[in-house]
Amino acid sequence: MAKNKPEKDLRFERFGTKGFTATTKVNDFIDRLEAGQVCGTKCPGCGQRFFPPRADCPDCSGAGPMEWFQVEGEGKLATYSVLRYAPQGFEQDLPYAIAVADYGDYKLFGRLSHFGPEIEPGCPVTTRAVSLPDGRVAYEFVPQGQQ
Amino acid sequence: MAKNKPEKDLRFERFGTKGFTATTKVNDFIDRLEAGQVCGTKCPGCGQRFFPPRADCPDCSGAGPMEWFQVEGEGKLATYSVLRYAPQGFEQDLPYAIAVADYGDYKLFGRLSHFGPEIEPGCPVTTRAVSLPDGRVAYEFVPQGQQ
Amino acid sequence: MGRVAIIGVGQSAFVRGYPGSIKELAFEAFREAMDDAGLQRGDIQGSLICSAPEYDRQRSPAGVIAEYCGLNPQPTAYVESLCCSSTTGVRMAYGMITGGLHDCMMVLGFQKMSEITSAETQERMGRGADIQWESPFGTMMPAYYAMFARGFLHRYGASEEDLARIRVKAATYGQINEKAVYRKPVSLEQCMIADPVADPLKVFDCCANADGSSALILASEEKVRELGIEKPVWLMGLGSASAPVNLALRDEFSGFDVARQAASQAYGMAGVGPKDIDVAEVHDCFTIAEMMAYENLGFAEPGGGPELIRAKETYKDGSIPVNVDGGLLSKGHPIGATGGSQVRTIVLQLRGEAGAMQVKDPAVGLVHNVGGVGLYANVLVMGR
Amino acid sequence: MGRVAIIGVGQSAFVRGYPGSIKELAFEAFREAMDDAGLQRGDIQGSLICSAPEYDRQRSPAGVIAEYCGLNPQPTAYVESLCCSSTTGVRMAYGMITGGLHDCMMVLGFQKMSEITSAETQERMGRGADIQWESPFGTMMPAYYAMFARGFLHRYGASEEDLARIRVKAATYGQINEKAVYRKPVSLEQCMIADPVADPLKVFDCCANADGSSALILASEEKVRELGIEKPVWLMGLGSASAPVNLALRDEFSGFDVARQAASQAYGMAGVGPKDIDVAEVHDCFTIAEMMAYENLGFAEPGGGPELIRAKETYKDGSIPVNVDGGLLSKGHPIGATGGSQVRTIVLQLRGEAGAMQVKDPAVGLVHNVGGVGLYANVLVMGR
Ligand SMILES: [Zn+2]
Ligand SMILES: [Zn+2]
Repeated sequence: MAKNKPEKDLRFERFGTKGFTATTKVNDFIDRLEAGQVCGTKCPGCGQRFFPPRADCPDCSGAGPMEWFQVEGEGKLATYSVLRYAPQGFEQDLPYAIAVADYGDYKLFGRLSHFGPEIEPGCPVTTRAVSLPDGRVAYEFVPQGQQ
Repeated sequence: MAKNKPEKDLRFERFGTKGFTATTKVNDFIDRLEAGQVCGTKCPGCGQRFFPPRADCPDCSGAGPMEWFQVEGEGKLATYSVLRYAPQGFEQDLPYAIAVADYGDYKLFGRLSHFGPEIEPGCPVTTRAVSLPDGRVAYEFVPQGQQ
Repeated sequence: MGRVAIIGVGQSAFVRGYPGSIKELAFEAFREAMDDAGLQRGDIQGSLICSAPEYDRQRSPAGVIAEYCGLNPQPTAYVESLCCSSTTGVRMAYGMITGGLHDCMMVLGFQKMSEITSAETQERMGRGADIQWESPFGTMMPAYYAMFARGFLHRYGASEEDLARIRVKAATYGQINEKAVYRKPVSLEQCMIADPVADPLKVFDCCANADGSSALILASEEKVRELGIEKPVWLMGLGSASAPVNLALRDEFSGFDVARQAASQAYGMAGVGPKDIDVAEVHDCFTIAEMMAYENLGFAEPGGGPELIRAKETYKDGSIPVNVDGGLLSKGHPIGATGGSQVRTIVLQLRGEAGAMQVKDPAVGLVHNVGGVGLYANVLVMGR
Repeated sequence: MGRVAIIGVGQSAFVRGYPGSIKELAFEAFREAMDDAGLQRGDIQGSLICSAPEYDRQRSPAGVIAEYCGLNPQPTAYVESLCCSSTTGVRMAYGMITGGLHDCMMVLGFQKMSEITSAETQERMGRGADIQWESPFGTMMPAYYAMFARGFLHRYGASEEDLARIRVKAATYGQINEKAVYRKPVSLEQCMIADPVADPLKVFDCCANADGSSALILASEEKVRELGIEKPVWLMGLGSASAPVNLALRDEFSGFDVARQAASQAYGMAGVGPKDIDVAEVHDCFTIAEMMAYENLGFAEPGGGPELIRAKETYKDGSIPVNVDGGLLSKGHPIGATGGSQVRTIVLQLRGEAGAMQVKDPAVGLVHNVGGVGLYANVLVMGR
């Protein structure tokens, strides 16, 4: 019964400090991230841009495979918080900040590279890919002047 | 906040080959089982006898604490099956049989001490407490003539 | 009270090891149902997401699935009753629609059983019972159904061959169902010489785990008219019942009284009887489950199930075709998706769109969906 | 459409480390509600069991709980929408009753958070978000609410003291609620010097985990008359909405649009507005949650929440008493039981049976119950 069982594509397991999702149709996101690009997807049918990237457009049936687009330029910090306690597997990262960056058409959820009293909602940020230990990959938001 | 935290009564964890429930209001079942008695509970309000034992009568409000009664004498084997595969933690018991014993007023679910083609539904059984390794306790049904 | 129809149905292929996330899996059925009904996502006024949570890493899957299908800001929630979760979703959606809260709802069932490791599956299997009073003895689903198989065979003098005949029938139709996980023929001999799993059940008496999703769109009579739906399938009768989990609290080991009660409610509400059913999907997680269903649904007298299958009366051209899509035995049993898949089959049959599996001109169909070892049961009667 | 009333309410004490099983815990609320309504178990025609499954070892808790409460063979099922599971249960029961499936139902919420170990809790905490796109960054509930706290304080120029004032109010009433887990007074100073959890939230801004259960009995108008219920509390309006899980797909970080939408639906259905509410229970898992609720429910204009609490208008003798049972901040937050506990408080208030917490002669009450970080929201408007 198992003879045609495909090899599992587990690339997504390497996303972030600790992964919880192994299989997804947008695994190519990981290759792009490794190449230094933070990418969302764009529907070839209606042109909507999606972040997080998705394999399917909820509005278009049979529009064909999603296209990739790169997150570029400056966004605005929407909000953030600094964690003093962490869930299992993230303790060594403490303290760290999670945040939302707003690019107008779309937003991203992720880590903030620097934080402190001077960092406020509205502050300009850029988004960059980062390499983590053990071949893991992620992205982070960098506040203006902290590059 | 935790200063009045009671010590946990984890007696029930020792029931069966592998335990899944640690805390219950009918933990005294374990002490009785260790003393060689398989017991159910009886409602002091309406007289109903319950197996498995329960701390509360669904029909009587405020009837007071349940009383214990001992499972004694002969029941009838209602049905059983012999496992050839087992869930995690039970592999070393294979093959083994799970069964229902019918005592008329109440029934018990548990292991059957002996099985084979001659054991059929309707066969008389008795119920006895058994000691397992590592201080664990259980009970089993013994078909007539197999004591 | 207004009537409720099923106006769109969808199902993913049922497979081993789906190569995507649970939301991508759920989307496959969602998209097919939306296309089937010709709706846009704004038409869906509420969704119910149905599965068994122990196979997911994702907490509260309703949220991520509603998000992925674009079903915000409409309300959504998660509904579970083990293997009959998605027909429980149908029951709740029926209530909310007739109760006036919504006029069009999506019931989305899914299970990605491959999301967790084999070791995790083995561990969860041990907890699929009353964890206080049953699990410590080392229980698992095939063993429970085997207890009913022994009870049934003993009571009615039936044979293991009679059970095997049910698997042979399932395989006959599984071969022509493109969405089934098991598509090969199975002979009586193969069944009889197969390895035992839990006596008297052997390998071919058991359905396979699978990953899959199903989607059903329900609408009020007014909405059906407004949308101009050409072939609505009406929910004529709904029945539901529960039994104690612990087998020590059951009275019978050769049938499920929950199924009898659910059927009686559904027949009564629909104003029909077993003789009026033209095509049925019954819950055949194990061959014995279909055998018991024959009697619990009134298709056979007590003890008459073996004769029914021996005479091939439950084949496509028989007097009461049952599981002519291959059943769970061939399709696979992705827990949360199963009931929705059964309903989809009956909807396609009643519309005359079942292709190679089509029964001749059915007017009334039935779905029988059981959760746990006869712990929960839902029966639905549907008509054109 | 016929009306539906709540005719019986029950709640266990909310505690740390309940010394019994989940069914024994659930039974405490069940028994109290049955005694409150004066019913026998045969009167209950169906039950919905509500919780968040990741805290249980028992699979499909609906089965064991219905069994223990003696609610077989009536149908039962499990309903989940995280922290608002039991008000989702109320919504579904309302639908099934108005839809004619049942005329009397039990909605039983429970959570035994101590069932799993601290390590297991820490592990699950990390999965309380979109596990694909959020959890890998290391998220947890206080941090998410802290993001909204930062957004709110920044947008409206409010202060951390304003948030602390909400905890001080909660503790005022928690002291007189015998079923609350935290019963000590809390001063503004204590709040402000407490350790940070996730900036800008500190220890006293967060509610405590707890074990607990709640039970609600709902009945149709006809059944209310038949049973001769003296003080039915009617469900006048129900609203429900969902939002994307992932914060990247939200538009606002200083309030919850789901709550606004659910409130607008509930007010519209009930034919009332925020000014008509005499007493409210709002979802204060964190102080910022209650602060946002003031505005999302229309009790304050945008930015007016801080002034509302500074002026003590949400105290028992203020213009709109909120959480005068101590709220989740004092009672504790046993996820699946929380919504039912909120409904119970409002029912007791509307009956005039709230004891030391009683607000003067309320006619209309409101419950606001949120699941996840504004992922799901239910709002109920109730009246005598
Ligand atoms: Zn598109
Ligand atoms: Zn009694």
